[in-house]
Amino acid sequence: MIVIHGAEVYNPARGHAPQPGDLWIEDGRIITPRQDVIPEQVIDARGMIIAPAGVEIHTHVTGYPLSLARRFTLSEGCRKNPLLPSPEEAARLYLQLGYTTVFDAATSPLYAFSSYSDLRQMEGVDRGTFVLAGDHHLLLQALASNDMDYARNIIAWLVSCSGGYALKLVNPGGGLAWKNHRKAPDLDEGIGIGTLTQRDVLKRCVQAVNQLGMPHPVHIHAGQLGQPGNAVNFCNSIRALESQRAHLCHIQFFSYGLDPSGGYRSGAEEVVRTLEEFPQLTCDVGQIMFGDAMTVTADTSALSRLQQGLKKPWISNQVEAEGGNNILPLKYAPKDPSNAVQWATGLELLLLSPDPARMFLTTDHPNGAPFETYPQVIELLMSREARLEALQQVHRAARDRTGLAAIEREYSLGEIFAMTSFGPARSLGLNDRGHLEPGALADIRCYRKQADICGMFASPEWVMKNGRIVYQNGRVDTQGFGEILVARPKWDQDQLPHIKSDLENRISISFDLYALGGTKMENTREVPCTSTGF
Amino acid sequence: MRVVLETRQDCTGPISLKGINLPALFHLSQGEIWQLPLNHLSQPFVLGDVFKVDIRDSDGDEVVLRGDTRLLHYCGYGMDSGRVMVEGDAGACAGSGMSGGELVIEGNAGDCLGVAMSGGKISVQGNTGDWCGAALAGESKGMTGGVILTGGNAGSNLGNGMRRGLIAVAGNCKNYAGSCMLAGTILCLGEMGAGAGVGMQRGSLVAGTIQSILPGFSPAGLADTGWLRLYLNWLEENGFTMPASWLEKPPYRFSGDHLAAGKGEILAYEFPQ
Amino acid sequence: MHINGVLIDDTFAEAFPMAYSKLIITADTPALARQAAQAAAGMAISIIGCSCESGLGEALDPAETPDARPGQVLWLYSYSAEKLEEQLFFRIGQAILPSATSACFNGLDSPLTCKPGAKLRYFGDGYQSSKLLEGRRFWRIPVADGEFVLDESFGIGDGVGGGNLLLMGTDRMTALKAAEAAVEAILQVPGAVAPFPGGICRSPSKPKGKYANVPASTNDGFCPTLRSRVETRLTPDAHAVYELVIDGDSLACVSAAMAAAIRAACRPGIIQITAGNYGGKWGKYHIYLHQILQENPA
Amino acid sequence: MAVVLCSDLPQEAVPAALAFCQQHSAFLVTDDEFSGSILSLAMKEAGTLSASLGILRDCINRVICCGGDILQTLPRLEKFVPAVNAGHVRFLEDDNPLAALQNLRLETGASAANMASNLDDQQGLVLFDKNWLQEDLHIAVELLHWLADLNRGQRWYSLYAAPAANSLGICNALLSTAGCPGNMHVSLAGIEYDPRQFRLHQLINNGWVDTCLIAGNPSLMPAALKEDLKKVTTILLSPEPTDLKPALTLPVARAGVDCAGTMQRLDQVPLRLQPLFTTSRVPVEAIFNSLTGRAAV
Repeated sequence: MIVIHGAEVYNPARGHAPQPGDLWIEDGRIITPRQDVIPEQVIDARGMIIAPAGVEIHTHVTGYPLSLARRFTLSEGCRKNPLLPSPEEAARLYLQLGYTTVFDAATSPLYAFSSYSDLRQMEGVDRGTFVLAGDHHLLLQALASNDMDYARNIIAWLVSCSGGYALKLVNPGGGLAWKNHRKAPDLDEGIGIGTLTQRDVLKRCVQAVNQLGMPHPVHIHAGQLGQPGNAVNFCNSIRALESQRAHLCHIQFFSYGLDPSGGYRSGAEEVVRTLEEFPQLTCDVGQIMFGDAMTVTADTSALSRLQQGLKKPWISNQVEAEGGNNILPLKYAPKDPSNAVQWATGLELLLLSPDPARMFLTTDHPNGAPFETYPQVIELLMSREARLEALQQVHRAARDRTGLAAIEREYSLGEIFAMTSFGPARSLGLNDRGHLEPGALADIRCYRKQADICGMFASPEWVMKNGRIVYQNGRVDTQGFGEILVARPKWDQDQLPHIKSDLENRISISFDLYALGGTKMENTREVPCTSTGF
Repeated sequence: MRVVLETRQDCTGPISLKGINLPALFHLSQGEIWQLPLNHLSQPFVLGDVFKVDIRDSDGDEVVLRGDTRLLHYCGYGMDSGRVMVEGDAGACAGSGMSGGELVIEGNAGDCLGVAMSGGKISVQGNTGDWCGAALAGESKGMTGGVILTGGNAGSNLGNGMRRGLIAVAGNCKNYAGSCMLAGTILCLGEMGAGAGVGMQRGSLVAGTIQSILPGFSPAGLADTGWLRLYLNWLEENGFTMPASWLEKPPYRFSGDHLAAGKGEILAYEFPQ
Repeated sequence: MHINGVLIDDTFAEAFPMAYSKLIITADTPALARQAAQAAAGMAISIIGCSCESGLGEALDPAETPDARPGQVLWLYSYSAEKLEEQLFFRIGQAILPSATSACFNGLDSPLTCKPGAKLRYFGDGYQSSKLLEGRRFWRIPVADGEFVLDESFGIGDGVGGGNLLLMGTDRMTALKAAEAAVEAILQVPGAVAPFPGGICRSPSKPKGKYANVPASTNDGFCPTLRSRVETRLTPDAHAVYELVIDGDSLACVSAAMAAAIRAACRPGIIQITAGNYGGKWGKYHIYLHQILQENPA
Repeated sequence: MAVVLCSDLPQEAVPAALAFCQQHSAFLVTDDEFSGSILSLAMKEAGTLSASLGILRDCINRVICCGGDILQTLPRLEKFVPAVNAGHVRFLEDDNPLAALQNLRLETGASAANMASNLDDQQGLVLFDKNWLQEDLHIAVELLHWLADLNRGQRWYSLYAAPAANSLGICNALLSTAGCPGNMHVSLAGIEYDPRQFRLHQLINNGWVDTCLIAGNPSLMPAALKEDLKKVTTILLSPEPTDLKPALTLPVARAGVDCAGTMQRLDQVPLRLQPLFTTSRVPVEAIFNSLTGRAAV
């Protein structure tokens, strides 16, 4: 039994204001304070800030695409590249930032074993991965024939056999179009299988996943990523979900207006206004920060467009019956007008969004910036002064073509914790974390109160996982902690021969070896699905 | 001041001098030098375990390495001033990252001599290994300034990715001299191996004889270029003896590599027809 | 003071600070190098008319030039560094670049430099390239007999211009012979230049004149034909005057050259040697003839 | 000490070997450098397009094989790529691959058109193997540049026909655990990567190592390297006897026969192999783990 004494406790489940009081912990969980016993250990936390540990909802730290990306950073001392830490290092670095739950955003089922072997190495944090299926041939085929029962089974089977936690859609149909030398389909354009459109795929997949009762709804990467003027299409995509629950990822890359010059301007207001109509949606922002970045995405259409503009080497790997893995190194420059607008748009989205528990901070690591820049972003959110100073350092397009300069809002600490812990945990369906109510996991971060916001968030005083301090004074202890979180939605075993014959017609690998190949995953925890029937 | 570091008899195995700025030794006492940490692969040592240290007054500032110097790697790593003298063979990566001063190697030098150097002068009386004046592994930019003079032969990938500066070799060099060169000058009085200048964007390769010309290069006739006279004259002043034939007739010029920027040139006095 | 019976006037020459640079022009043969240098020196007679004064220096052996070819030294003087850069650009581009087999190098180490090569390189139309040797950048401009190589930067020195002597003779031929001997003596002094044709000027000038837009006009006091109309500076038996104008890389150099010139010019038939000044109001340096003769013994 | 990971090992061996190297400050190298350092460095410079075999099987109608031995390396090639069977295959063989590739790049426009006639949906595959790369980075870079040129017209994919069972798996596992594909010095202070200094023959000839621990069957090693190995003490952890004469041999289990293991296919798709028999042999990673554990005590 441990008591954390004397701190300012932020419990996002009870609003944004701090509460004084002691926090009691037993067997790795938070309990109601007891009067009748003497605790074994009292942690003196006077002058400290206590909050639930961070929950990362969208990052890229595992799997085959990351191996490809590492090929692009080979040089002496390559291990120190903050963009591409090894999975083991990534887990450490997240712990040092106060995050104890990390979700990798994409696994291609065919390469699922690569992701699993990387996840295994991420000791110290709870982690999981989302399964890519926006271009999965079997799924699209089922959706095209409007056989929703079969589509649900395929989704459930794909997520289970890949060891995933949720379903991810990346510009549905875009990969298929690229393989066939076509431009990526618009929302209401046929994707090349029957009369199926991207709108249909989004709508039906979201419906199917919600019917399966998976803990995290569909994780959506929409169409037209990175194109000036794509905010219109994005808002239409949001409406296409028809008020169903879903998560939209790195929406900064979809929130651009079209400047009369043909370049970027911010479309943040329009996007935020549209999101307000649909309170069941959650988003993460995908903030960019200036400096080196590495594009790691399954969206071949968007990346090939970028690559043709930059004329830089890229690695593009197409996966049979699925999407692709694409890698392109990038650098965001403060004096580049496009990059400056992108940077300001992300901040604008965060600042305009009224509910921090629905719009989360991510950098789409390593696409926008390494996750180690979170403290810097938080500082920009919490201090208008810092924001205006930063605005002076970047191209004036950030002032002229976005509304950032006029925004006066400053996030409070409580809002930051809601944004980085409570919101993502709730969106992920993890009710046991992101707050400090009795029964919650004792995943806690502790900061020493100070004026330097960036410095405070960059170096927590200590971080606790399951009631044990795993990071303190620069030392990380990851041994034996953390589980791989999986969802295993129910699916009809009778459909197996059907799926098997369909799949074997499409791929070059035997069904038995597909995805994890029947490997028993170790050290997993299944988060239950709450299906309410179809 | 003259600091002499002489290896002890019982010294075996490779020793990395990375992390020791040799010119900075002039500001240290004998005891302080003795206590400097050394990297013997990864086991920690101090300098005094491996070297006898002798400090003498002299006219110029000079660090002398002597004894069994064959396995001393990273001699003169990152040096920016002064003079470092290796009385014998040097190991790998000598003079890598140096930005000034002078490094003299009386014997042969190992691989990766002067990798990523940005200034200063390296003179080798014997041969040099592969990747002399080249880029760090995985980087595209090689040496960005300075001079490397070699009395003997050079290995392969001489001046790979070189951006600026001069490498002169009195003997022959192996394959892929000037590969992926960005600019600069490589001069080889003897024979240059195959694949010379592959992927070069700008810059000049000068060879007495060249083994083969890649298809990315096109013949551009005899070239009596003034800059070459300038360089040859400068090299003669720095102790190189030019073959008589070089001064009599102009070299043949090939421009390329057309598969890169194509602004480079190979000047050869003899080449396969 | 008299030397060989020639009266040396106790006066001073008025000299001015000038910026100068030293060019080393090389070519395949000494004649080609000299020709290129001469072309570049063309009409750089007086700063009054062309903002530049120049003169050829010594011919160089291959061992003395940067590219081991025969060379020729050329000195250029102008009144400011900016003007000099303009003249270098103009003269290298117009005269030296077109000269067969030529190359043009800087011959003066100086902390102050100008970069005519940085502009001249555009003659290469994008095909120019450069070489950097020991911190010195050379531009390679493709031309039809190979490449024109020139230094990017040229050193600029603080020189002295306007050192002058006036030789009065009993007749034209006598005065001229003395002047020619004097020029020969001047050119023996390293760094000294006599910019006028053959080093000799027959039209000494004074600043301004009767007409408003004339910067300089004939120095009437020395014109024999004006003897009765103006206040003459001529002695009754003097019938011809030649002026020697000397630029040099230092005051000492100009003084030495002037002293050598006086000694060489003191021949029979020369009556008086004097120097031009404007009352000491214009020039920074005053070179007293008697003083320099003492300082530079024969 | 140097640890050599041979490419018939399953990728599970990698983290164990890495931990062992870290404890002993050892060099870690692989026997197939082409799938590791050389190809990685070349990809960094030129990029590449690749695809899994199912796509190649379905939509490739032209194949270029760089190196004549490719059919020996991949005897079942036509199963994967039917275009080979249909005769739409061209073999590039040359004594001087670099010059041949430069020629190809110079005429890329023409050759791409020849290769893929005029149909828009034509897609090609370039397969290359170790013989063609001939131990050199420049050839690999030139090859990938040529592919990038080809890709400006039609779409051309590429695959490296690795000569051993799991070259690509070892390489990818190293990339994700260590951040670099072999040629590294692993110590508690961190990992130092240098594909030039830390090649096995350099390590031996420069006197950086005195012992080599070879894990797996070193059949892929060039003869010259085997000669070099005679200069140092060798310890072999191999499933079968080899022509090396090591100071010590420990027989180990073979993935897919005595133990489970993950190997990667030509297109880097991971395959889980299950054991056929139950034997007393232990997998390599178990040996590494116990060696690491013992030293810790």
